[in-house]
This record gives sequence, C-alpha cells and structure tokens, in this order.
Amino acid sequence: MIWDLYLVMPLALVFIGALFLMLFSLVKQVELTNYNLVTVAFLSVSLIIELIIFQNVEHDYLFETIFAKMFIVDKLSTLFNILFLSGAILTLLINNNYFKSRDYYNGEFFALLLFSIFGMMMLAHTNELITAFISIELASITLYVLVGYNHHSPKSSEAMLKYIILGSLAGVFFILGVALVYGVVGSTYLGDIYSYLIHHQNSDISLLVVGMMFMMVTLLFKIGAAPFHSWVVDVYIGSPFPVTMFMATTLKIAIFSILLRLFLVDFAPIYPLILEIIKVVAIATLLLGSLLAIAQTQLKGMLAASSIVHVGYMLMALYAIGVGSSFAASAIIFYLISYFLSALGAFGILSFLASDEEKRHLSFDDFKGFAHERPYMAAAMTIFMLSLAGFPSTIGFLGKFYIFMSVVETGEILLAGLGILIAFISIYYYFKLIALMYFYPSPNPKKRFPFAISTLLIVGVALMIVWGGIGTGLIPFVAGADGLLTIASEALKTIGK
Amino acid sequence: MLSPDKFLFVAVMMFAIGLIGLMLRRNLFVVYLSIELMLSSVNLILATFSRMHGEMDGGVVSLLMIAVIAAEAAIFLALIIYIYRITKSVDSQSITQLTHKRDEA
Amino acid sequence: MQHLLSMILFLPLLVAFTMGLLRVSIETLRMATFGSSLIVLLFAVVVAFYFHLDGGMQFVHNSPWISHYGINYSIGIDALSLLLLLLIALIMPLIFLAIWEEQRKGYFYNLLLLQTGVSGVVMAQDLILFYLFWESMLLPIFIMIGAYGYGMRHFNAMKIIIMTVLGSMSMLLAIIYLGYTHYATVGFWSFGLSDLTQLAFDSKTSILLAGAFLLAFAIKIPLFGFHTWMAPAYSSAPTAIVVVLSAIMAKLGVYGLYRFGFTLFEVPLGFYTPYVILLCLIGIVFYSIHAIMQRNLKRIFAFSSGAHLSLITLGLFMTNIYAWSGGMYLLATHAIASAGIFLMIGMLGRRTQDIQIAHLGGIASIAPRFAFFFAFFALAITGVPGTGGFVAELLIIIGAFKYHFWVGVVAATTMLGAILFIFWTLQRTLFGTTQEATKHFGDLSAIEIGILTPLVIILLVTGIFPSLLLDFLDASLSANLEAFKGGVK
Amino acid sequence: MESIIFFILAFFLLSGAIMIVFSKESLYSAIGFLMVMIAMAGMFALLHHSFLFLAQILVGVGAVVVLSIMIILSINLKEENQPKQNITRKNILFTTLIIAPIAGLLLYAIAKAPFAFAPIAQHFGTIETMGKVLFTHWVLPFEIVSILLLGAMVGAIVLSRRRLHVES
Amino acid sequence: MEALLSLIVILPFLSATILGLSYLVDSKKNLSNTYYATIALTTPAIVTLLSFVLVFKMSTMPHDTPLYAHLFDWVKVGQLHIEMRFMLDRLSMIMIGFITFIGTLIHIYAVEYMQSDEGFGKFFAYFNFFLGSMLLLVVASNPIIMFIGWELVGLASYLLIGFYHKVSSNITAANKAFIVNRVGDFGFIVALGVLFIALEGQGFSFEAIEQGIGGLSHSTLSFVGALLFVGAMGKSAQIPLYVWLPDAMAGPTPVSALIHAATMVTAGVYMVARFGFLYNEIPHIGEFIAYIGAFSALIAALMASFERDIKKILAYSTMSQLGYMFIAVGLGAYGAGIFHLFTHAFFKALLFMGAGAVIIALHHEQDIFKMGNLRKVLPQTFIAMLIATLAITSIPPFAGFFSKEAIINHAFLSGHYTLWIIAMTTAFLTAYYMFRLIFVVFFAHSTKTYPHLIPLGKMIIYPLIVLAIGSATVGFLGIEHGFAHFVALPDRATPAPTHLLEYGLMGLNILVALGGIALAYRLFGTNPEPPKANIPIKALFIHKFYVDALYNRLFVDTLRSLSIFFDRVVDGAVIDGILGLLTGGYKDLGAKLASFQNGTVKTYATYVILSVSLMSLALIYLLEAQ
Repeated sequence: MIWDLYLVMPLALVFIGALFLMLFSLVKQVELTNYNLVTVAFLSVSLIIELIIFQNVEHDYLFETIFAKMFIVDKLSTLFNILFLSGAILTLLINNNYFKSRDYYNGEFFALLLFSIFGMMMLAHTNELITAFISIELASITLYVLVGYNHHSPKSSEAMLKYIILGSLAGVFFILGVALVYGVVGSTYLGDIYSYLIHHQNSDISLLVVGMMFMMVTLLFKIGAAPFHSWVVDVYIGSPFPVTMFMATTLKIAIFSILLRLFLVDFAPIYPLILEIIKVVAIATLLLGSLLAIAQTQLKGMLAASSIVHVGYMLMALYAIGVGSSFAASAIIFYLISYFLSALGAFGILSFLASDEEKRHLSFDDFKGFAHERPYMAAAMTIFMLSLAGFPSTIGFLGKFYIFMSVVETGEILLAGLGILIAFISIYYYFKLIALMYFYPSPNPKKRFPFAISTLLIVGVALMIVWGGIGTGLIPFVAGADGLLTIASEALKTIGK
Repeated sequence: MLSPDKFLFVAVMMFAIGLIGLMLRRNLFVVYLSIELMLSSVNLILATFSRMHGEMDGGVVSLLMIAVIAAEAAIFLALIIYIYRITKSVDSQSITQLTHKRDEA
Repeated sequence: MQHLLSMILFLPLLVAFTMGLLRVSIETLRMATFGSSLIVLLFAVVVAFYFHLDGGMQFVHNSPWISHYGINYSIGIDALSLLLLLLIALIMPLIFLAIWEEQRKGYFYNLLLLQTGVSGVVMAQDLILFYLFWESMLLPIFIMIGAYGYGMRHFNAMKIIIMTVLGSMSMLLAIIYLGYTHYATVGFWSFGLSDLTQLAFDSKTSILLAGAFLLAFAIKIPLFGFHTWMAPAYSSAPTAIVVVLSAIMAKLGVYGLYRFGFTLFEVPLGFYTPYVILLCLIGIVFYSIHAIMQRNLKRIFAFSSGAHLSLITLGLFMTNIYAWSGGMYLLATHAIASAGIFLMIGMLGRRTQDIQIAHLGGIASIAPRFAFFFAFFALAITGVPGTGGFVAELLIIIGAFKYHFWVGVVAATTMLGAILFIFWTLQRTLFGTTQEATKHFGDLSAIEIGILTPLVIILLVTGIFPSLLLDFLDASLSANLEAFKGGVK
Repeated sequence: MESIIFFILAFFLLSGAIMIVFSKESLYSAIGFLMVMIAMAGMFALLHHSFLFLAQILVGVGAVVVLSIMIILSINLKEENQPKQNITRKNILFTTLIIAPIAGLLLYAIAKAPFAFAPIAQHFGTIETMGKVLFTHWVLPFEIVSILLLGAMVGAIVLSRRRLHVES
Repeated sequence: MEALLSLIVILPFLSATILGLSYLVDSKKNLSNTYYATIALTTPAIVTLLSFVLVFKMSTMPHDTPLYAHLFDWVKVGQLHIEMRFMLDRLSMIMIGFITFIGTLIHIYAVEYMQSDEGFGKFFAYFNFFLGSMLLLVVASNPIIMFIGWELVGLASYLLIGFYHKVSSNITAANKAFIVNRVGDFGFIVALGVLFIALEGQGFSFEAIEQGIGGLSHSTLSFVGALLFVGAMGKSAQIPLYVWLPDAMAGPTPVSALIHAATMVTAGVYMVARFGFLYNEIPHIGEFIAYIGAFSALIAALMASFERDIKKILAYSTMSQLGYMFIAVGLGAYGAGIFHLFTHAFFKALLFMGAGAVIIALHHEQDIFKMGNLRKVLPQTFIAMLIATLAITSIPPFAGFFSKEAIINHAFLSGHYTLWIIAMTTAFLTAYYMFRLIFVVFFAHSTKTYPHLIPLGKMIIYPLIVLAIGSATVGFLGIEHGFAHFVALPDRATPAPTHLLEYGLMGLNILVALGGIALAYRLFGTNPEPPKANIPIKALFIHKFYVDALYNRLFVDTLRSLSIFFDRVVDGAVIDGILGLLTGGYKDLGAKLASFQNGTVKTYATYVILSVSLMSLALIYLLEAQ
C-alpha cells in the first residue's frame, strides 16, 4: 500500500500542481517566472520520484483492489513518464525568456500544461482503452486551449480552431473503435483482447479489426501521420513556441506510448489486416512529409512538416514490430528519445530567438549569418539539424539506424531503402538552414553567449545529442548511445501480456 | 423482436450523418453539434453492446462518455463564443491566415 | 603505443573543442592548430616507424561502443592506410601554413574537424565507425565551401553534399543489411570488417550490395557520370578545401573501394568490373578533353584530378599486381602533386584575386620561383619521368595491358590526356606578357617555398627511387591480392 | 410494441440528426440536437439502461442542449452572422460517397458478427448495479473524467474570458 | 669503369640542379654569368673526357662484352623488375662520344651566344639537364629507362624551345613540340606494354628482350615494331609527326644546334638501331620505316627549297637527313644509318652554329632574302658553313659523302629501286636548297654592306673551326665499312656490289649533287628572288602542304569543340539536366502538395474523412480477401 502510494506520487504531484496553479493564478501580483518555477518544481520532484521508481519497479498494478488492473506501473510507463516530465521541464525552462517577453501568459497556462501532462502520464500507465481515451481527451483538450493561447495573434486562434475541430473529429474514431472492440470482446482491457484472440481463433473478428482500425485513425491523427497530417503544419505554425515545442515532442511520445502498448500485446490474428494499412500509412507519411517539408517557406513550417517525416520512420518500426522484429520496439523508444531531444533543441533555439522583441515572426531570413552573430547557438542549432537529418555522430543517426535495422530484420529491404531515400532528401531541407546560418554575413554584430538557464539548457541538449550519438561506456553514469538502448530494452522487458 | 443490429444501424447512421455535417458545413455550431452527434452515436453503440453482453460495463462507459461529451461541449462552446467575439461570425473559415501560400508574410 | 592511432584521430577534434570553448584569439588558434597538426605528423611518423611491412593490420584497437549491435570502436592500419594517414598528416600542416594569414576562425575549426574525419576513414575497421567518419568529413567541407568559397558557393555546397550523401546513404543501407545478415546467420551482431567478410550471399544480393557500396565510392571519386559536383565544388571551394578534396577526399573513395569493396565483395565486383572499367576509361578521356576549354584554373585541375582518379580506379579494378601497385602509387603521388598545384592556385588567387586563365599570364618573367614550382607541379601531374606520377602511370598502363590490350591502349592515352590542357594552361598562366591582374605579381615568400618544397622533394624522391615506396606497399598489396583472388575462386 | 417504439425513436433520432446537419439556422440545428438527445434517452430506456436514461435527460438534454441553445441566444446569432452556404446536391452526393465506405465497413462488420441480446439480470441498468460496477471496476476512468472536466473547465474559462488584441 | 659510366649520366643532372637552384635562389641577380658558365662548361667537359676515356678503353675490348653499371633497383613489382642500370656497348659508346663532344662545343658556343640574356643561368640548367637526359637515353640498359630519358629530352626540348617565354608563339611552338612528341611516346609506351606482357617473366633488359623475342609471334613483333617506330617518328620528326620541328626553331640557336641537329632528333634512329635485333625479325616493317624515311626526306627537301627562314631551312634539312637515316635502319643497314647520324651531327651542328653566328651578327635577322654578301664580312663563318654545306651535299671528301653514299648504295643494292630514286632526287634537292642558302646569304647582292654588324667572339668562332675540321674529316672513318664494323650492329646483308657498279653509283651521286649546285647557282647566284606562290604546286610547298592547318582543323578544333560539347551538353544538359529534373520535380510536387493545404478546416476535415474512407475501403477489400 505504501509502495502504491509511492508509485502514485508523481501523478499526484502533477495533479496537485495543476490545482495549486489554478487557484494560485487568481492572485494577480505573482510574477510569471514564479509560476514557471513552481511548475518546474512540481515536475522536478515528480521526475526525481519517477527516476527512483524506474530503478525499482518491475511490473505492478497500482491499487489493484480499487483500480482493478487498469493502472499499470512498469518500466515502460515510467520511462515514458520520465520523458514527458523532462520534456515539460526542458520546455518550460528553455522558454523562460519567452514567457517573460509575452504578456498573455498567466498562471492558468501552467495549470493547463500540467493537466495535459497528467493526461499523458495517465496514458502511459493505462492498460485499458477507455482510460486511454479519456487520457487522450484530457491531454488534447487542454492542449487545444494552449495552442490558442496567444490571443494577440489570429493565427494562434485559427490554429486552435482547426485543432479543436479536427482533433475532436479524430477523437471520435477512437471511442468508436473502442466501442466496437468492446462489442466483440466484452472488455476493454488489452490483456482480455489478447486472450479473446487466443481463445476464439475460429470466430469472426471483422468487427475487432474494424475497431482497431478506427482506433489507429485517431492515434495516427494525433501523431500527425500521413493522410491525417493536414493539420500539423498549420497548427504548429499558429501556436506559440512553447506549445509547438511541447506538442512536437511530448505529445507525440505520449501517443506512441499507447501505440507501443497496443502493438506489443501480440494481436497476431489481426495483424495481417492492420499491418498492410500501417505500412501504406508509413510510406505515405514519409513521402508526403518530405514533400511538404521541402515546400515549406517558413522555418516553423519546415520543422513541422519534417516532424511528419520522423513519425513516418517510427511507423516503419511499428510495422516491423507487427511483422515480428525483435528490436523494433526499442528502436522506436530510442528514436523517440532522439527526436525528442533534437526537436526540443531546435524549437528551443527558435523560441529563444523569438523572445527577442525584434524577431517576433521567426523566418528563415532571421537565421542568415546566425553563425557569425551567435557562434555557439549556431553550433547547437547545427547539431540539432544534423541530428534531425540523421547525420552520423548524432543521436538522430543512431535512431534512424536502429529503425532501419529493425525494418531490415523483417526482410522489407525496399521499405528500409525508401526510409533511407527520404532521409537523404531531408538532408536538403535541414542543410538549408545550416547553410543560412553559416553562408551569409551577419547583419548584426557578434553577440556574447548569454548565460541564462534557457541557453545553457539548449547547449546541454546539444551535448546530450552528441553524447547519445557517440557516447560509450566511458562515462559510466551518463547513458550514451549504448546506455539509452539498454534502458529502452530493459523497459520493454517489464511489460506483461 | 429487437436485435442489436437495429440499434447499431441507427448508431452508424447517426455517425455517418455527423461526418457529413463536418464535411458539409462551415457553421461552427453545426460542426460542434455534428461531433456531439457522433459521440452520442458511439454512446448508443456502447449501451447496445452493454445490453447485448448483459454486463453493466458498457453502460458505465456510456455514463463516462456523457461526461466527456459535456467536457467537449464546454470547450467547443467557449471556442464558439471566442471566435464569434473576434470575427463576429461563427464561420469556420472566418480566419484563414495559415495557408501555404501566405506563409511568406 | 596502443593508443597512438586514437591520439592521431582525436587530437585535432580535441584541440578544436578546447579552443572553441576557451574562445581563444586567432593567433593562439593558429598556433594551436599548426602545433596539433605537427604533433599528429610526428605521431604518424612514429607509427610508420614501428610499422611492420608484412604484418597486415596493425595498431589494432578494439573497444565496445554500441554493444547491443556489436558495433565497436575498432581501428587499425595496414600499409595503404598508413600511406594515406601519412599523406593526411603531411598535407594538413602545409594547409595550415598556407592559410596562416587567415583571419576567420571558422577555417581552423572546420579543418580540424575535417582532419579527424579523414583520419578516421582510413583507420576505421568497423563499418559503422567508417560510415560515421565518412559522413562527418562532409560537414566541414560543406560549411567551408558555402561560407568561405567563391562564385555560386551556396548552390555548389548544396550540390556536393546532396550528391555525396546520396552515395553514402546507399552504402548505409548495404551496411545495415550486411550487419543484419551477420546477426541472422552467425548469431551475434557485428559490423567489424573482418567478421563481415566471412558472410556469403547469393549472387543477386551480393551484386546489389556491392552496387550500393560502389555508388558511394563512385560519387566520391568521382567516376564518369557521377562527377557533376566536382568541378563546381572545386571552383567554389577555398584553397584549403580544394586541397583536401583533391589530395585526400577523392583518394578516400578509392581507399574505401579497396578496403571495403574488395574485401567484402570479391565475386560481385567481377560483375561490375567491365562497367567500372568502361567508366574509368571514358573518364580518362572525357575529363581530359573537358578540361581543355575550362576558363578557371581550379576547374581545369579539378578535371585533371578526375582523370587521374579514374586511372587509379582503373588500376584497382584490373586486379593485378602492376595495376594495384601503380594505382596506390598514383594515389600517393597525385595527392602530393595536386596538393601542390592547388596550394599554388591558392597563392596565385591571393595575389591576383582572379583565377580566370584569361586574366593571367607573364608570371614567369616576374616571378620565376612561382613559375618553377607551378610548372613543376603541373608537370608532375602530367606524369613526367622523374616524378612519382610517371612510375605510377607506367605501372598502371602495364597492368592495363596485362588485363586487356584495348584497355591498355586507352589507359595509355593518359599520357596524352593531361598534356592536352596542362601545357596550354601553363602557356596562358605563366608565360606570355603580363596583364592587369599579374602586373604586380610578387614572387613566392620564404614560407610559401617552405610549404611547397617538401612536396617537390617527395615527388622527386618517389620518381627517382620508386622502389622505396613500392617495397613498402608490396607485401600488403600482394597479400590482399592473393586474398582477393582466393575469394573470387 | 418495443419495435414500434424503436422505430419511432429511430425516426426522431435520425431526423433530428438530419436537422442538425442541414438546417440553415443554428437554432433549428440545436432543436434537432434536442430531438436527438431525447430520442437517445428513449433508446437507453429501450435497452433497459434506466440510469443512463436518467443521466441522458439530465446531462444531455438538461445541460448540453440547454447550454447550446443558451449560447446561441446569448450571442444573439443573427442571419447575417452565419455563414452563407448553399448546400448543393452535388456536395451532398460527394460527401455521401465519401462516407459510404465508412458506414459500409461498419455495417459489413456488424452484419458479419452474430449478435443477439442476451437475457439480462434482474437489476440490469439500475442505479445500484451501475454504481457497483462503476466503483469496483471503473474508479480510475471515473476519476480521470472528473479531472478532464476540471481541465475543460479551466480551458473554457481561459478561452471565454479574454479578448483578442490583434497587433497591427 | 662502372663509376665513370654512372658519373657520365649523373654529373649533368647534378650540375643542372645546382645551376637551377642557384638561379632560383639568386633572385637579386648577384651571381655573375661567369659563375654559371664555369659550372655549365665544366660538367660537359668532364663528361666528354670521361666518355673519351671509356671509348678508348672499350675500343680495345671485344664488341660483345658491354660494360654495365648497376646503380639501384628502380622498380620491382611482380615480374616487372626494372634496374637503374647503364650499358655501354659499341653503339652507345659512339653515341656518348659525339654527344658529349659536340655538346661541349655547343655549350661553349652558347656561353657567348646567350651572354646578354637575363635567363643565362636557367638556360644552362636546362642545357645540362638536356645533356644528362640524352645520355641517360643512350646508355639505358632497358627500354623503360630509355623511355625515361626519351621523355626527359622531350621535356628539356620543351623548356628550351619555349625559352623566350614572353612571346606567346614561342610557347605555342614548345607545346606543339612536346605534344607531338608525346603522341609518338604514346606509341612507344603501348609498344613497351605489349612487349612486356608478351615477355612477362623473362626480364625486360635489352639482352633479355633479344633472347626472348624468338618465342613471340610474328604479328606481335610487327605490332611492337611499328609502334616503336611511331615513337621514333615523333622524336625524329618523320611524316606525319614532323610538324613540330620547323616551329621548334623558336628557341635560341644553340638549342637548335644541340637538340635539333646533333642529338635529340637522332634518338629515334638510335632507338630503331637499338632494337635492330627486333626489326631484323620483321623486315616488312623495316621497309615501311624506310619508305616513311624516304618520303620524309623528299618532302622536307621540297619544303626546304621554298623556305626563306635560315633556321627553318636547316630544320627541314635535318628532317630530310633523318629520312636518310631511317632508310638505312629500315633496310637493316644499321651501321650506315648510325654512321650518317654521326657525320650529320658534325655538319648539322656546324650549320646551325654558323647560322646562329649570322643571326647574331645581324641582330636576330633570320630571313635569308634580307641577307647577302656576307662572305666578305663574316669570312670564318662563311668557310665553316661552306664546308658543312659541302658535307651535307655529299661532295667528297667531306663527311657526308661517305655516309650518305653508303645509304643510297644500300638502297640500290638491296633492290629497293624506288627508294633509291627518291633518295637520289632528295640528294639533288639537298644540293639545290643548301647552295641556294649559301648563294643567297653569302654571295648575292655583292654590294650590300652591314654598318651595325656585331662582331663575333672567340667562343663562337672556335667551336666552328673545330666542327669544320670534324665535318671535313670524320667521313674517312667510314671507308671500307670500317665504322659499321666497329659498331657491330646486326646489319642485314646485301649482295656485294661489283667495283664497276660501286664506282658508277658514286659518280652518279656526285653528279646529282653537282647538278643541284648548278641549279642553285643559276637561280640564286647573283640576284635572288624570294619564292612566290604563283602556281598552285609552289603554294603547296610554301605552305608546307597545309599540314599545320589540317592538323589544327582535325585535332585542335575538334578537341576544343568536343570540350565545349562535354561541358554544355554532357555535363550541363544531360547529367545535371536529369538531376535537375529529379530534384526540381520533387520540389514541384512538394509545392503542389502544399497547395492542397488551403487553410480551411472543412477541407482538412474532408481529407481526414476521405482518408478514413479509403482505409475502410482497403479494409473491406482485405476482409473479403481473407
């Protein structure tokens, strides 16, 4: 019981933090930075506890007597929670300057953010589809509002409008799918679905497949996979930087946490049907994403569109899981971490720059001569771009490498070849930014490196990316390329059927 | 004699009409109501299956769904009010700055 | 001793990193860079000193890197690697001397990174490690061309990166497939070269795999058809990078082919041999003719470089001891000669701000030393006897005749190819009357002579006493040739 | 008897749905929605979900619909503020064509499944059984729903409280 | 002995290096000409001395025991084992003897000739370098080392022809020389490649080749022989690779004397003689060589007859004489060929040096029709030139008579009457154009005076005298085939002539020569007129058969337009075009796709639903298929 309380602490802390900030925001005199710090404090404590849990937990149901077996605590969920929490912390800290430079942020922003994180954490913990749906709704609904938080900008409102309508539309499919699954199985536990499939090998499972497909629609929508990607660019561009950052990194990971769980429960009988669709979706995502990215004229749009491509890679690996690859799951987790770090860094630099009053609308042109103006930041940005492009010696390369490896394992050489081709094309649009930074003279004088929490964190993330790409066991306690993979596979071992 | 199929048919029809509404209409109210309609149709499906299995689980989920519908409604209505306030319209296309072609601005 | 290679490999990187963090002044940076390159040279000489001629792979160091996939930090050198390592270690200090006056710090940082990249390529014995260095050497080149280059530098920087990455991506796919096959057949992960050579494939697969590798190297070399990045990149790049491109990077393409192509894919390369040889032969003729009407010195020598690289590749693919020895010999001597010529083009460019041939002329009459060195390197490129290039070309031609009569005949046209444009170039650059740009052309300074003299001496020594270097390579090449022939059977 | 009620309810349900989608006036849509909600409640009753029936009337009709209508009235939505949209036959055909596979897939799968109503326990659908299941099996979702409502509330407040200040 | 042989080759290179370095280091021109001259002259002098020592030592030894000097292993790869080893047999002995001797004389002459040139040091660096290369070529013990020398003399000739590098046309001439030579070298290297592969494993020195060729097929040998001769064509300026020779006169006159008279151009003849054992196996190729030589001799003589530049006349005459030599070696009379080469070195060097003396005295005037009456102002030069001219026109007892007669007689005796007729015609023309030169330069315009004449120094006159003596006397070495027996080359035998025939032929030769002289006197003895292109055939001769224009059109223009074609079409349009289509197409597709993002929610919702609908269709299909 005490252990259970201990396990629930991180979630509880996030929720309490949300309530606290919600009430606290009524007090008008408080400075914004303090809200931020309070949020970070809650999240940090939660993160520390999660880290300890990660060392000790194996496979556990929280309050089994009360919550039945819905609330699962294993290393996978803890790992995901660590990612959400650190993502949120990094987002908040890196955007510290940005918050201060805009007048529309207030306490509720942080409360909503915490609600959203709570939803995501719940999603990682859940073993049951209804809970998953509600968690997704919680994470999304609060995020809708965050997207439209900049009420000075019609774009922000427009992004919110689109996101709400399309997000709700997509959400409906999930619950429809759950309902159909429930209709067939009579339960919404993943484990029950699995045992139903084992025991009813001869009965018709069409409805189950249809339900699964509708669930996939929502999940694919939320991660921005190909035919459902139309919202991504607009919403990313429209939202404030911190929110874009949060969406691009954390939300995506959250959705993948449930996707992984779905795929790791071995639904072998329905795979032949679903996997074909997943494969097509993965291919379409890669192609359309790279096409869109190449056409973007706006920096944020490029990053948004390229995030679609990254989803495509993970879908490839997801397909590989279904086909039976043994290392695809850890490859996805590694890729998530790598993309998480890279995108966080890239958006972080954008928001750092955008917090400068003169550069409200950050475009490609603002990066002309950036390397001469801020060499260190440019170096960091280069590292992020390289990592996103999958250039070796960054974590992004290893991420892609593992993914391709798992795809090759399934024998789909052509699919892997397509992935590599798309990675090749992505070189173009990522290097375009590097070219802008280094190839032009700077219109502004050289600036000193600003020693602030946000910039230091950005540099830290850059170092992590490099370390994740080349790191070995040289430094024992910092997980490098190898260590991260160990963590991922350890986490995967603890999930039960 | 009633069969689940009939209920499910009606639910599917509701769902389809909701989808049509989403594709057809620009009026935010209609969009909102269409989504509510779809959610409700799922609710009906859940209730039907609950009755079919003879277990209360589906019903409970329906109940939870009603709450979710309410939450959606809250956020949607707030959005409608907000959009109406800034554009004096409930047209979903009243702000379209985020198109590809206008990105350069 | 064991870590000597690692020190050679990472010293430049370490210096770059430290200097970057300390934000040193340009003077300190310059000294540190030059110092580090000298230390690397010293280490390389020490390695060469302790190197056993017939000992195969040496100075091997293995430590696990990504143990999940059996990827190791695995380095080692054999005779050819050592040769390239020495070339790199020798050319880099000269480059640093040549850019002594440079005020932009980026030059030094990028070149240090580049040195680590190219050194890594020649040492890596693990395919993933190799790929890492192979790719990472592109970045400094990209930035240097784009940031400090000339002409359409942005476009050309993009072009070189896009075209070369296309090749390396195809190689990556093949590497992944190889690694996975090793896992699937042997039961544990490994990307080590020595492990992967044990694998056997059916002919179709191996042909595809070999093709993927071949594409990467063909673009890097570049063979005919994959070459359109070459002239633009050379003409846009700053001197330091042109030297690296021509003297080192192109050679690494051949090296990769030798080290990986010929070890991993003995049989399928036989499938490609006729096509590659055809491309090489076309290249020898095509590049030479193409160079004739070029207006820019760098472009002219870019094409000359291409022709020689085609010849080297030709030598490699004829798989007999003459051609191999000749190829490797040409690899070394052409690296030296082209380093010399491009360094001199850089010196010329600094004096005239213009390397359009039409604007030059008359240099010989006011700057005889410049003219001497320039003509020497140009002639060394044409393979005049007494310079190493002659020996190499002779061996390759003989090897070509051993391979096939007509191949020999076309290979022999290399004797004609280079002179077609080089003599005309010399005429318009050095001789005749001075023009606006060359009116106040200053002769070489002591430092510049100091940079070029070692290269001249090396070229002469390799030309007059070729057996020194050939004996050095012989054991290793013969052994590899035997292994290759054994593999084919 | 049940069938007749079912068909009447279904008629109202679907015509309400059609009214939502095809009315030109938002208020009629809202009334259509009211019809749907009420018919839904009837459906629940038919399915022996007595508590759901209650909840639907209370929350669905009493809260959601009323709130919607209230908002339509409160923002005083006039004709000219609503988007002018001609719903052409072509549009309807087009959308129907798109929808057809989705509905078809659902119906196809449903038809394939051998569904029939099981005999039900005596207390099916009553508030006690409902409560028992809710608080033994579904506590966690229930709790999260409450948090969801809280979050949505905060969001709604944030949204509705502010004004747009478009920068020039 | 071995050390002496090695020194002969090494010393010139060494002094060339010293001179070159001194010149480069001495940018302020502190070093005097004397410094350079001392070094430059000492070396050839020592080398001459050494070679004479060797010649005397070797003459006493039997001819089949050559002297070898092994320096080091040059290349040892597989079966290719090339030693840096020098070989001195009778043939190379003769060669180094006259090369060093005449070379030294020309060096002395050049010290005076180049006195005022600012590139004095450089000139002698090149000169010594050339001497070393030529010696390397001659004493090489295997074809590869010979080829190195072969290439290096080409390089030296490039440097020397282009010595006055401020005038672009001189460089063009130098380029032409080098490129045409390389075309020949191409043939040479192909021949070597084929030969090496055919003989692989049996060694590649001359001795080894001689032993090995017995086992080779006739066709291989023919191929090798023909291609080796292509190399010789380039170096020895035979049809069709002769075009560089007239232009090569752009260099300083000592250069013309050394390179284009005495030494370099004879390398081709030397090489064929060196490979005599090979050509003996393939007499039909030999005949081909002889015909090429004969036509070259004739055409050169024709062109010389219409030329007005004094050096070019001599250049054509060189080509013509080389033609004779090729007739000889082609027909297997190696001894006769080398003998003519030997005598020719004397009188041609003398002619060039005399011409140089005239040129320098007249302020670099080279047009013979602007000269005249020089007999009175430059008497020593006149006498020297006259002796040389008599030698070349083969008037007994001057040197050329003995050597040329041997060749012409050989042609007749071996039954090649066509060749004999051509050779006789050429002999007639030779007498004509050489005396045309003498008459125009030294006799005509008997009233002409030269107020600004530059006096000639001793260092110019003395070598002339030495060579004049040589030209007059060396012919006697050939009496009774003494020379041919001495060099002991594998001559092909001819039927021995009767005495009557022999004297008859001799008389005919002298008559033909006198006829040429008479014609020359009639036309140019008193009032010479420059040639006019008034009839087509004359125009053809004056414009050198339009060969330069033809080569320009055929090769230069083609290559240039090909180069532009490669640049614009192959690279630009095809390869980059395809790449551009691919990348541009992808970008356009991207833009098209992005334009679907029209920004309205309704459309986006339609996309989403449409996608779901498509997935549903797919799923229906899959379910049905199951």
